[in-house]
Amino acid sequence: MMGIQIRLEKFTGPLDLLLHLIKSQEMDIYDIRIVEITEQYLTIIEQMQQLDLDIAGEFLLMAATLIHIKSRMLLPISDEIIEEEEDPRAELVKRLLEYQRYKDVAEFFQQLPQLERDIFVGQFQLSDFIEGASEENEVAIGLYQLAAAFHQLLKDKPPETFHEVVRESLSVADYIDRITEKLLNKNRLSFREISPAKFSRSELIVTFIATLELVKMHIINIEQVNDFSEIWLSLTISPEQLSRISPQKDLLTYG
Amino acid sequence: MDNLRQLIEAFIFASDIPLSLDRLSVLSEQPKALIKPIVEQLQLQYVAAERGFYLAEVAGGYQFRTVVELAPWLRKLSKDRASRFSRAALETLAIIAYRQPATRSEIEYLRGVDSGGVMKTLLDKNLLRILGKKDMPGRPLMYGTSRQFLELFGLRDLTDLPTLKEFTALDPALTEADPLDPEPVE
Amino acid sequence: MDNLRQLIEAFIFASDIPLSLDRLSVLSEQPKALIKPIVEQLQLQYVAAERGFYLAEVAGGYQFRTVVELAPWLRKLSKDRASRFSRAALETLAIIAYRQPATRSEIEYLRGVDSGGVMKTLLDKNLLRILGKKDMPGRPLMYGTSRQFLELFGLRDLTDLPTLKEFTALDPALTEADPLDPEPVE
Repeated sequence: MMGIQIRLEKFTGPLDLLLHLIKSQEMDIYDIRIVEITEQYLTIIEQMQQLDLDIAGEFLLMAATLIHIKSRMLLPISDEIIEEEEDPRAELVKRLLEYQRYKDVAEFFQQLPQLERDIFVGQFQLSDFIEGASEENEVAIGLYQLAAAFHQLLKDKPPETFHEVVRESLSVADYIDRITEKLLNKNRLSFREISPAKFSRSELIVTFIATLELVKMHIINIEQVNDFSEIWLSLTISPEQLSRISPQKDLLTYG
Repeated sequence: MDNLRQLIEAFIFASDIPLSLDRLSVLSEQPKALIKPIVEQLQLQYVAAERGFYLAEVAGGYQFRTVVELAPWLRKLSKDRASRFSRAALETLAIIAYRQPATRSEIEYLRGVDSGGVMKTLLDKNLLRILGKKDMPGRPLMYGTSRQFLELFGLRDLTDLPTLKEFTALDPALTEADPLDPEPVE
Repeated sequence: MDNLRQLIEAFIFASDIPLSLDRLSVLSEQPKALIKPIVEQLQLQYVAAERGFYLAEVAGGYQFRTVVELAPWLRKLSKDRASRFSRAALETLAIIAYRQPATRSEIEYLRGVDSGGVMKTLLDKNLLRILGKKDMPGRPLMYGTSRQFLELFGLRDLTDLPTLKEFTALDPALTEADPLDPEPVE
């Protein structure tokens, strides 16, 4: 072995590793000794048997590139095509130089005074001191934030049959009955309790609409402490009143 | 001594909670006896120079605060920030952008909370528009995004919205969690 | 006049983002021509008085920031010291800062590695933003740096960055960012 002990994690990618080898062997980047460097590169790759596969794939791709360049360098150059024939290393050299440049920029960024590492701004919170200035936590938004928000919502609750929200077979009125019945036995129920996991999406929706209708009819109260936290339902009227109110259900526009 | 004054000032400025003399002493590695007069001097300086903020003594510590008289002006700071939204507004806008035409109940289903207030705010800001009534029981209103929405996000049209596929491609771990690939509706 | 100075100072102090002259003008209901000299005077005052913070011009606006010399001390205030960036993240930022608008495949070609994860982290930290879609087959998303990127490194704008030329010790011929001919090797 050549006594090169290298940990691949130290490198951000194959170009980084290659640059390191070229420098440590004191090679001229414009005249890379391709046979030597390929050999070293492959030795290092072999040492990493237990690499993260994704990373390994990229390092292996570079190995293949090196071997390809090496074989092209070894081919006898035919006279006819010599004019068009570029140095097989040219593309690699260009990429290395280009990469080196951004590596330098990255190092420059590293040295710049960074906010919250070297430099700090005031932590004054306007809303803490001035009434009327308080607002929900605001987020700066762009396209990414928009897409991310939608993605998150879908992840939380994938809606397949979104457009046929209310099936005729499910009656909001029926669900209103079910919910109030449950609430008669227990004063306070979470939305989760009235919509068991086995519910289909349509059933969930109808339950939700029924809940909203009940709120509108001032039969129940719903409360939620935080966004996305549990929604609690409680009766606002007595059971006796409830029986008198039920005819109102007929006014519902749902089936 | 002057450098210590500078350091104390910076500590108080950069801290998110009021700093007590004890804490300032620990942070600056200087005895409290040295720090106390400096803090008092700072308090006087800010008031005397009629700066926009002053060094307040609160909750057993010190903290810079804006002067009380300016409150009516400062309140304006939290308004009219076109590119800043509450989480609720962002979510609602996101659903409508990707799902339009969308009804209020569809939006509320996805968000899991009442969204009437947020939708009204977005309508007031002209970011949403009403597309008509949906052909279903109750004839609910259908909402879509407006021209101002496109302008705000620098989009030529709705097809410029990142598709979820492109979005999840950034994070391979998420791809499997999401079987959907809804292209934005035009 | 002095009151306006006080108001400007309070606005800048109380805002969580740098305030531009335009914004200050709207907030204070005074012409920019009146505000500019006040801001400049404030900048001088803070430096001259050797305060713990100064009025920095950053990301197209003005913001109070602690003086850089105090960094080693102030770091004691911050709880998570892990707010440092990985080399992968800095490389990706470097490429996007200089080549924007840049597509993911361009970035990956230049870095030689998959960069989706890093880019997502940078997007989540609001250091990058999506600029739209590129007019080419597949319409890939284009990325650029954000205002927060400027704030992170205390830059007034992108022209504050050294030119790439200044980094090219290796090859004086490579002065400008070359157009990338080949699409990434995948």
